[in-house]
Amino acid sequence: MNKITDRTFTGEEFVSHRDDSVIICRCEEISKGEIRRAVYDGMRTMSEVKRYVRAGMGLCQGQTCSRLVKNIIAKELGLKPGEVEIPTPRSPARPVSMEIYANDGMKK
Amino acid sequence: MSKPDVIIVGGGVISCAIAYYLAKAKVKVMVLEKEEIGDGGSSRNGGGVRQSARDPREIPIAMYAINNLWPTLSEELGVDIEYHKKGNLRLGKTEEHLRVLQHNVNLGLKAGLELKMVSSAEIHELNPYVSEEVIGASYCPTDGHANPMKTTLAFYKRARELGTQFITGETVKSVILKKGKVAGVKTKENTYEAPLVILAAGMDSRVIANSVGIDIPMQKILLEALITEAQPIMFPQMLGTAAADFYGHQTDHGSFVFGGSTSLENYVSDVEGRETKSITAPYICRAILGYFPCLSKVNIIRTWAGFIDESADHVPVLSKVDEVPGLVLTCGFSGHGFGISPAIGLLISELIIKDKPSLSLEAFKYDRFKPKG
Amino acid sequence: MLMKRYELIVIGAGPAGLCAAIEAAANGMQVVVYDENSRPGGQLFKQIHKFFGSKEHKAKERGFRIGEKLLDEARELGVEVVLNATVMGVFENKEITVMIEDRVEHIKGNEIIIATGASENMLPFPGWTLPGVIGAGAAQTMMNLHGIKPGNKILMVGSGNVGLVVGFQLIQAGCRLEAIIDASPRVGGYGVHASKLARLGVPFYMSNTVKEAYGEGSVKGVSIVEVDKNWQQVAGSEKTFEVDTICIAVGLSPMSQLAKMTGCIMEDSPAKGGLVPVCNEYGETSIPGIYAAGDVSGIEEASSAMLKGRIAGSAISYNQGYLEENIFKENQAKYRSSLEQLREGMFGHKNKGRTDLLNTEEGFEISLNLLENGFLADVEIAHYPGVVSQERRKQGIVPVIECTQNIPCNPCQDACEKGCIKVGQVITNLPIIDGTAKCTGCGMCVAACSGQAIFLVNEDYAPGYATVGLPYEFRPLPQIGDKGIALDRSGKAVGEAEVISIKSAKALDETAILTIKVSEDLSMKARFFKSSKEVSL
Amino acid sequence: MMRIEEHPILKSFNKGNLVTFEFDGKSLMGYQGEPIAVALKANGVMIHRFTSKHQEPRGVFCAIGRCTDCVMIVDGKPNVRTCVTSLAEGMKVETQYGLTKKE
Repeated sequence: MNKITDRTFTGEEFVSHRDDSVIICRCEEISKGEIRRAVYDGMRTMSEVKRYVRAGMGLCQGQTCSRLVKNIIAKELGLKPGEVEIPTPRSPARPVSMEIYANDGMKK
Repeated sequence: MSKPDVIIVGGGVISCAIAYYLAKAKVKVMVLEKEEIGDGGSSRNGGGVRQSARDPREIPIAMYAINNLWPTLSEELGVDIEYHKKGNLRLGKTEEHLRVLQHNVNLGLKAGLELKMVSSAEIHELNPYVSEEVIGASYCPTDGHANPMKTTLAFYKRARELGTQFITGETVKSVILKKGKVAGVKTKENTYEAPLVILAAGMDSRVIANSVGIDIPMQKILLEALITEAQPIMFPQMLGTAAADFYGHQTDHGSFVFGGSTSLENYVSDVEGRETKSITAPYICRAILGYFPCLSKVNIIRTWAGFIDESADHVPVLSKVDEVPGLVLTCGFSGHGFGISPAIGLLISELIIKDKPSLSLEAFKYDRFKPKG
Repeated sequence: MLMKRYELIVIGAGPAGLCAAIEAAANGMQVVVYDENSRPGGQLFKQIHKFFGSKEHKAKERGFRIGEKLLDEARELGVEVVLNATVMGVFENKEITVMIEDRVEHIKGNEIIIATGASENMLPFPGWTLPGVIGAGAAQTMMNLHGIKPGNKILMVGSGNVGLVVGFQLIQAGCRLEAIIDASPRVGGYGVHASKLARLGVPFYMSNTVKEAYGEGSVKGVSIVEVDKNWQQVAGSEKTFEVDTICIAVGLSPMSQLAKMTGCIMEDSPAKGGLVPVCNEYGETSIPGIYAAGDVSGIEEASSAMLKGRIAGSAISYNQGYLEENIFKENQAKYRSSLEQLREGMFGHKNKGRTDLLNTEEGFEISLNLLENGFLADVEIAHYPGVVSQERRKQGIVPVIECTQNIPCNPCQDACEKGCIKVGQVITNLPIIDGTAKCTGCGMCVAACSGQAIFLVNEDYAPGYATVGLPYEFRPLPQIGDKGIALDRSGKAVGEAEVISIKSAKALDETAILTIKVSEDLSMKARFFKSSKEVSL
Repeated sequence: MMRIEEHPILKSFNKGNLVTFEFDGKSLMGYQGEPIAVALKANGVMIHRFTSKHQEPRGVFCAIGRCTDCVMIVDGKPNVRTCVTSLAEGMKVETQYGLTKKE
């Protein structure tokens, strides 16, 4: 993990693909092209892509698209999917209302 | 690649902003980051772009950023960083709170800030969702918020496009001196040469500065934040409280980002990991619902934790180091560096290029820390 | 904060979690199991097919029954199984937070087992967000848990075991399966599962992928397209199907979010299906006292998950002082060898993902027709040891076992009291028919075969006629005397047929045995019956 | 008819009482305790919501509460996962447009 990576911009042009319009992140409606564009803009990890275009940041917290996003990033960068840094999942594992949280620790 | 003019250690919003303004001025910059871009506080903070309730020393920098940089930043960087200048409400529920707020207002006014106390009725006009329990607030109409993750990555993207060499996965261990002057840095595996090194690596800056005998009194504190599912847009202000029990805002996406502290964060058992604690999110939610009961059914979808680098006097060190020529420190932001990050980027670039930044940074010298008395 | 504490917390009441809990509780530990679902058993409760393996792996039992038994066993042993309980997070010091109804509980465990199972992989294509495109798991949930058809006309994407098994279940539920497609040139799942579908007439389109799903508001149709060796679409090769549902079954990934949340060391392992915690031989992660068992630590069949649960449960019992060392070692050896058995064969660990195998371990040629079309070609049948000579068939009823791949499974051997069927010690071996043993035609082997690959053939029935006994898991059952057509292995009508007997004894466990009378030349062709009363299957 | 009448393996499905619920103002029937999504499916409802950005229709996708595609407004509360929320008598279920009801 955290392999030393020189991210220097090579100056080459962004190339569109035929299937760029296919939605990848269903919750946030982020297309393959948007993810590819983020990678072109320098985003190289799942977290960076997520923070830049919101892929995997919606209601389901990336449960459906993570693997797809990872594969797209890997392909763009010429890496194996396993070489792409992935974000750490955070509690709550499922959506939990503020009210339920707020009551935690309040009553016996 | 030829040798850079400047090496910046750390890949957060401060580093990326400095890199951007230096690169814009045709300075050759290399950024060394141990993890990924914006992995620290830059992507973990609440997004406040405030002038109010800052230390008087910081207020001019915050005002400068808001007057001159934030409004055009999206356009300049080519990425919508979701900046909104819709005011900051600092809420109070008790007379004691109002005294705290009045004190802040007085300090702000003295620094030339547009800031006032507002009544319960005025608050509800600004934000109809606030609980009736809130009896007053301070209001700074020129404060606001932005998306910290996108801001960081936008600075990074633009700096990269302008030729900045970003290297991630490089953990800088020490600064190299040659004939008494900075000559570069050593990482775990490599050596990088440059006559000027900026340490903008949060708490790591202290350890790296130690390698050349410089120490800044600062500590790591783990703070937590959380985000909700998206809601229809309800209110535009940045929020804070006199009790300092929560802060946050609603993002363009509709989700609310809130943070808060339990007062136990100085005593975390694991000083390396950034694991959230099981008691923090409930505490923050109780605080929020105490001011915004209407949010009770809104779902939290993620919580997270991040370290702040708190300096002994809670304002950053923004300074050349006299006895180590070529070393610049930008650290100790104490949890409120994001709002001033564009200005820091610009001012540090000016400090490096012409030795005379647009605003004086004298108050942020590294050698200002003295024992009390 | 004072917290409730258990000796063992198990997260997930699927096969791995329940078995781990049973093992630990049987050794005297105080165990709680949390599951976010309203029904325990994980995927077991959606699995209505009979399992593979041998007796100790609960072979030939249906998944949901195994689930019921495990649950009963766990409850008898005093395991607290808490349902509708969502584990929100795993925190320092082996603390978890659980949401139960509208409250949050903080619980500590001396040890924690994460047994959260797997999640489905997805396949994006234009139109995949339309209502009507669903995961195969969703289809299973709808029809097998909630009794509702996911759609009427369905395309299955993916020919792995999930795609094949769910495809069959869709037909059992009364849906029409238009086709199975897969981008791979060869069927990924068990050949016997594919054959069950092929003989019903379900076409297999290998080297095909979805080009686009279309429809206003919901799926009205789909176009598929061939892909070449480099996975590029071949222009002009499109076909369209009018379907209302597209089921995606393109593999599973470990659901390892909670595991990663603990901060344990993870690895991305293509062989294990994705991101998994690095575990020792007992399933313990890099954080002492936190274990992972089942699919979350590597995708396998449910039978393997049960054993991985047992292994972790027994290791924890030993750690906590509930198990003597010698018994612990004995148990571990037993479970491990049982697990190793399941990992053998064409679909086992070492061959996972291989599509280049040409021969079985015994040296029999693997049917290319099976791999490419989902059914055995007539000319290939005679090569296999489960198929006796015509000479023997002429002498009277005999099982014909169309089992041609090394799959860990042997209930057929146990089913035959007369010793007609032999698999032997290596349970991945192909069954061999001993033609000299006397077959009584009891049909137990037919019902015991989880792959529905055993047929009772009698070429000594009546002049010009033969009978074929075949497994039948559809309702309504035909009646004796019903006339219809015989379908061959590819689902093609090959001739007339008449039902002459129907067995549906309890011991057959809902696999009815239909015996049809066909013209004698069809004895080795006819493999399914379609009543003339039926409009379509 | 989407409900399975006679299943070869599972026989029949033990369902609770038939109850009435409201879907976008229409009165529909479903079994108490079954997921809302199942009751909707039985009534031929495919579209649960329209997305915020592209206003595209969405329905059931994972059916186990993970993907959050099937969310609707239930008794006034948006973003309710209908595939894992039990149906109750008199429930008010509405198609969700973005984050809210249809404007």
